[in-house]
Amino acid sequence: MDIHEYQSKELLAGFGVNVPKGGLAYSPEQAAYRAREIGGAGWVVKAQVHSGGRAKAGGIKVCQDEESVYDMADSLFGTRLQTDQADGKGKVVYRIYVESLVPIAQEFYLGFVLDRKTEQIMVVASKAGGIEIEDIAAQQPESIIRCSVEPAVGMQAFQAKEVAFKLGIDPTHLNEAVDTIMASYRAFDELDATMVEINPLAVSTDGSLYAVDAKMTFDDNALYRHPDIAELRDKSQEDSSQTRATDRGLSYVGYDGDIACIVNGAGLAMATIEMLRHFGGEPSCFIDIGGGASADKVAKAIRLARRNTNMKSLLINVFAGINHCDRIAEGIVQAVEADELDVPLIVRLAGTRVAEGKKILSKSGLPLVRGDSLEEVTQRAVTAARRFKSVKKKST
Amino acid sequence: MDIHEYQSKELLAGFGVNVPKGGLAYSPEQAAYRAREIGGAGWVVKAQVHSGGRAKAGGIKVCQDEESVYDMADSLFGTRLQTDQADGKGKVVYRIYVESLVPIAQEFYLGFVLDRKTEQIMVVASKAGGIEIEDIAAQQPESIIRCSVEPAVGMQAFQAKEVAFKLGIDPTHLNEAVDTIMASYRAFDELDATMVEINPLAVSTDGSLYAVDAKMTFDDNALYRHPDIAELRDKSQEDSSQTRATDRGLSYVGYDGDIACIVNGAGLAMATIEMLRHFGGEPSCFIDIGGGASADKVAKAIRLARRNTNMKSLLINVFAGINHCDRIAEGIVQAVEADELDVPLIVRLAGTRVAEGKKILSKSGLPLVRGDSLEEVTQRAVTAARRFKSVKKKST
Amino acid sequence: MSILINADTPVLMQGLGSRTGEFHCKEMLNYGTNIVAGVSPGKGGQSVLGIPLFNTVKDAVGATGATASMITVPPPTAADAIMEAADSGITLAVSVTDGIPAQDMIKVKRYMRMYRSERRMRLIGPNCSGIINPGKTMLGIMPSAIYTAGNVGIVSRSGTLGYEAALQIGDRGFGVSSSVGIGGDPIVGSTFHDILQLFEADDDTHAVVLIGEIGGPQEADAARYISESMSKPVVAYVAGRGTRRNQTMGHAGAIISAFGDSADEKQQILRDSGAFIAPLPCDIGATVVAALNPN
Amino acid sequence: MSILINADTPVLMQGLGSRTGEFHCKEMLNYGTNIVAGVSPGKGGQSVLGIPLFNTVKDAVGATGATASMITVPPPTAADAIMEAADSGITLAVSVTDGIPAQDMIKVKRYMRMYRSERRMRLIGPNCSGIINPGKTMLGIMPSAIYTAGNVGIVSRSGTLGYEAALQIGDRGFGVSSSVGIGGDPIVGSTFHDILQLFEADDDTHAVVLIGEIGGPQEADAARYISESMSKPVVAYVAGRGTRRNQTMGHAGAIISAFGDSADEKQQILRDSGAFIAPLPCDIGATVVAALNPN
Repeated sequence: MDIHEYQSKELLAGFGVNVPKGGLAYSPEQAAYRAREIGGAGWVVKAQVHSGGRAKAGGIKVCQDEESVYDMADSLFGTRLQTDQADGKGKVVYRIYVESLVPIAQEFYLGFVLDRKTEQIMVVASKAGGIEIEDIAAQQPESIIRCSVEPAVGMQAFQAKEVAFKLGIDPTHLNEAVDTIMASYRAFDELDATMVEINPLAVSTDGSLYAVDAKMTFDDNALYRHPDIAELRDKSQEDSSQTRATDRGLSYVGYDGDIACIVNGAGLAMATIEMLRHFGGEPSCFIDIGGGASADKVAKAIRLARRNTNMKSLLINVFAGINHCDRIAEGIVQAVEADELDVPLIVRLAGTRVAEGKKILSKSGLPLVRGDSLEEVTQRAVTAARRFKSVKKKST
Repeated sequence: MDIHEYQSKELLAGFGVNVPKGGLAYSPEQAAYRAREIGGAGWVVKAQVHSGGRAKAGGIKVCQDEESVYDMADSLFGTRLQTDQADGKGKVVYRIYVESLVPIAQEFYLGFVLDRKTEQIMVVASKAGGIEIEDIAAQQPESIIRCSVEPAVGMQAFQAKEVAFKLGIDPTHLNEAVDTIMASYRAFDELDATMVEINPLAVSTDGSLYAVDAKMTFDDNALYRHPDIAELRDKSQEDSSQTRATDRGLSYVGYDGDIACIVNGAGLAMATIEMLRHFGGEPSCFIDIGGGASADKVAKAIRLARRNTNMKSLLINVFAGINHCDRIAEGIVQAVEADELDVPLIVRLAGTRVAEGKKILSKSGLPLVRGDSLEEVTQRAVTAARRFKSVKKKST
Repeated sequence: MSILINADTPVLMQGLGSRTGEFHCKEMLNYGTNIVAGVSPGKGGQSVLGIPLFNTVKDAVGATGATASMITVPPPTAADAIMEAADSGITLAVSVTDGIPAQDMIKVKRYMRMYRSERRMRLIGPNCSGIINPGKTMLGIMPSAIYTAGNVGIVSRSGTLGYEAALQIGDRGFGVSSSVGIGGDPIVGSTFHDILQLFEADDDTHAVVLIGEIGGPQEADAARYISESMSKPVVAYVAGRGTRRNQTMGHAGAIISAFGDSADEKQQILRDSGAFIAPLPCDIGATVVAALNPN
Repeated sequence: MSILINADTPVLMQGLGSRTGEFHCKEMLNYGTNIVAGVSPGKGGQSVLGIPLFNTVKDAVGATGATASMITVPPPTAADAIMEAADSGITLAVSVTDGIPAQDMIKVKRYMRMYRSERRMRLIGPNCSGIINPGKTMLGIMPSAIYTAGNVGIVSRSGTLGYEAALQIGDRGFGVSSSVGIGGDPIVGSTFHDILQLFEADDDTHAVVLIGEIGGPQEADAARYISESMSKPVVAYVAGRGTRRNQTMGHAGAIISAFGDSADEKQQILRDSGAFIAPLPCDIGATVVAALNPN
């Protein structure tokens, strides 16, 4: 789960990371008020969206007076920020963070991720702070400092010290830097984060160390033990179909094509996409019903898929292990009988209780295309979508 | 460092251990008031002293009305409680804990210590709760359950569950028992304890689990990171010479004999005691000046030794490594010149700067017996004490 | 033979006290798995489906001699259940639970390493479909009916793609020696490398199907083993080609990390190791046939 | 030879930036120890007593090739300093610091075990007097003048009793090959057992003096090794006879635990192992003479 910059900073500050003074605003008036409250001679107005690359997309601006804070906030609220990292639609700005401007003398990158090779926590740092880690990796790979931390013993002060010295941090800031690195590690560890990124970590011209931007993501599986963090979920930053999916225990990924797909399992989802593309098709969405789905859940997945108005065919491809094909079939019948489909429906059932499932589908008399292999159904889904498109075009 | 029962309970309660309702009192009036405050129909009045075996020594009493709470408290305040475990002088009662009486259905022993063999935390438990673990070990060794916890991963719920099942705790209390065991482990771990003991851990007749008595001791070396625990030190429970020693960076152990000893290092202290006893002597105290002692600290050690009025001879036995014999000698001269000794002084200096040290002693002209070997000086200290005693006897 | 478990292996189930546990137990019993005990704290002395329940794994192992465990407890207690098995003399555990926090699994792996290698438990999963040795036994949650006995080993991170492979192999008249789902989580107990070693040593396995995914170092590690030590043909398919960067595909294991381990790269690494590549997921069966009949 | 360190071993000092560090450095330099570097974070580039200072142990090792470290930093940072040495290619470290929390040392030992045995650092101490190889080199804080070179090895938990042993051996015309103070804390890096193994393999050592104490399992462990594997005579003295139960003697290591490991018991176990027992602390020298001249 992603959270906003201001939330990440608040969490990190709780562990002892030094962050600039700032305040959240839901309106331009509040933004201007925040600037006054914070004081000083300069502020940064920052769109709070769940995406990196906000500066390039115009979501971050330095302002020298309250009026420009107001104007900047006014121009941002409600817009869709089209960052490199967001998908095509961008992210709508509902919250703005106004922050004291830190005059920066030196910028660093500092990040923490799980290294799946060693199963340790990898600390990544670079002198080339302020730009994306991918760009650092592409442009100045030699500047990247890596330090592997064994979670069973935790990060040691000497490791933080080594990172700080390699970054070339001045000895006068050594203790601050060590404290910041150790605190960020503790935040990663204690909050079940999957990523902590401070970029830039900056030394200000008056010689203090600040987390000028910060980003945290969390292990969804561990949210049950961090209810305070689970509460930070901001549904306004999600695709609304994704939100609905999550709320129904489904997993949803949106695409730009026209074939809606309902599958079970991430592996089968990936394989199905690949097959669709192989046959020249493109999905509109993927909905994963997971394991042990009820008929009701399947029906919900179908209703969710239909929200996408681009859909030209609906493919249901379930290889049941702990799922039961009869329940899947019941769900299909339930959803389609309640609300007739106007696009072709292609169904493949395999695995547990497949005979029972097929019988239910046959008995229902629903108009649907069936297939027994992955190849068959994906090809048929692509063909059906193409045909439906041309029929529609003719009819209009 | 030891703390009182009520303090241990407060700490353990902070980790989630269930303790009976109670309140501290410094006077009989306050004790009676506490009983009223707590309410109910029965209370336990408990002398708060740093020693086990309080019940046998009359320090714990069940009272059925406020008047007997008052009377019991009145009879305890200011007395010296002579427990099995305290040294000869007993411990003075300055604080009394009044606690709600828990009607006990079942009692268990639960303890946590560092196992030096495996360097893991050993959980020790027994169905034979309510008596000392030494007595359990002697009388019902087969009842003792051991569970070793690897500190790098911490105690796991399944381990606590195994202990609970082995104790025969009823499944209805399983979760409570697991929580109590896990909480006590966390307290041990997070507070740098060297011992946590809940005895008895009791199931009350109304079916709740309570830590009816609790005891914690802490790693002195780690107190610097637990200032809140360091503050719990109760000097009234220490030998006053020991308190003075600690406050001066010295280590003090009191004995019942008449030869005061100043040494450096625990090993040399033990060897010196053994030699004194071998020659028929008995120490009055041992003061360890540690490493790198200043002349001033040595002088303080001598003044501390002289507080013991039983002293018949004073032995200074220093084998200097990081100590300097010249500083030791200066300290001796400083202390004895300021305040003449009326008992024989026996000095052995060896190791770093021994020549310089001996020169200072010679030049001082102080009346002292010298020796170069451990054997010589201990024998001379014993002889001198014996002679001093007989001279004194004659002169009186 | 076949790998990891045979028809006689005495199996216990942690979590048999629950509905899910009971369901899987029934499926496995129907397939012939030798389930001798269940563990359900507080229900010791009771029984489910005729299987006696115990309070702790140690009690169950002591009373029944179980050596393998099927663990179906929910995420918050799953890590503890795995560690309990590891501490109680179980030599093989399958954890099917989906949704165990990554840090719990890191702890579990550290915990298991405390034991000397000769008494260290082997863990399959979590978030996996388990093990099936067709016609013999099953310690898993797969649709057993699709498996026919034969000489092709299957090892897959994805459960469903493992089934897909078994179906395609069966459709072409071949069968499966053992199929192992190792699970899709970032931290798993056993890797491709571990299972390939077992297949290499198993006389009943003549070829192996490996089904990889984007993300993680496992496929590269497997490729090294294949090129250095495998004498048997390996057929490989890697799922997730064309997946958007930083886009989870339903489970945390399928994230393309910042340091580049895409499906295309993995496919190339496996090809270089000498594996037969199934270019599309529907090609697995045909590639197996080609690998077994090189000319 | 002699054990652990020789005159050429390049030594660095962690904590050389402090007064204590400088004092010990001077003593060791005077004795001939080959000190090549100091570590003092933030003072990299400066020097003390002509010894260059570095910010990190890795920097110092990289620039000077140091393989041993003398660690004299205060208790709150001592554990970190030991782990830094272990991570930086140091093969032998001596920690003299008194007052390190027991849990810190537990963590240090877990940390050191993460490295493969061939690159795992050996730690002597903490709270120990270190190592002296008379006439050659010293990595410790002992009064070097009392040591004469010879063929008796000394290993002691107590610092002062190690000196006492050296003095008594010298007084009887014998000398010391190596003397090692392993420290009095409950958790130490190297045990009697570890050092006895080194003495057993050292040609220059003909007999070993072992000075134990009440508390802890080390003496029993040593006794097992002596009876099973030592060919050289061992002279043993155990301090703390007649000590009151649960009475600390100035450091945490000297507590008689609830499970009975008194000095008398230890003396008996060592006697049973075949060691020559010095009944009193003043008998160590005479017992060495007897052990070396059995008839």
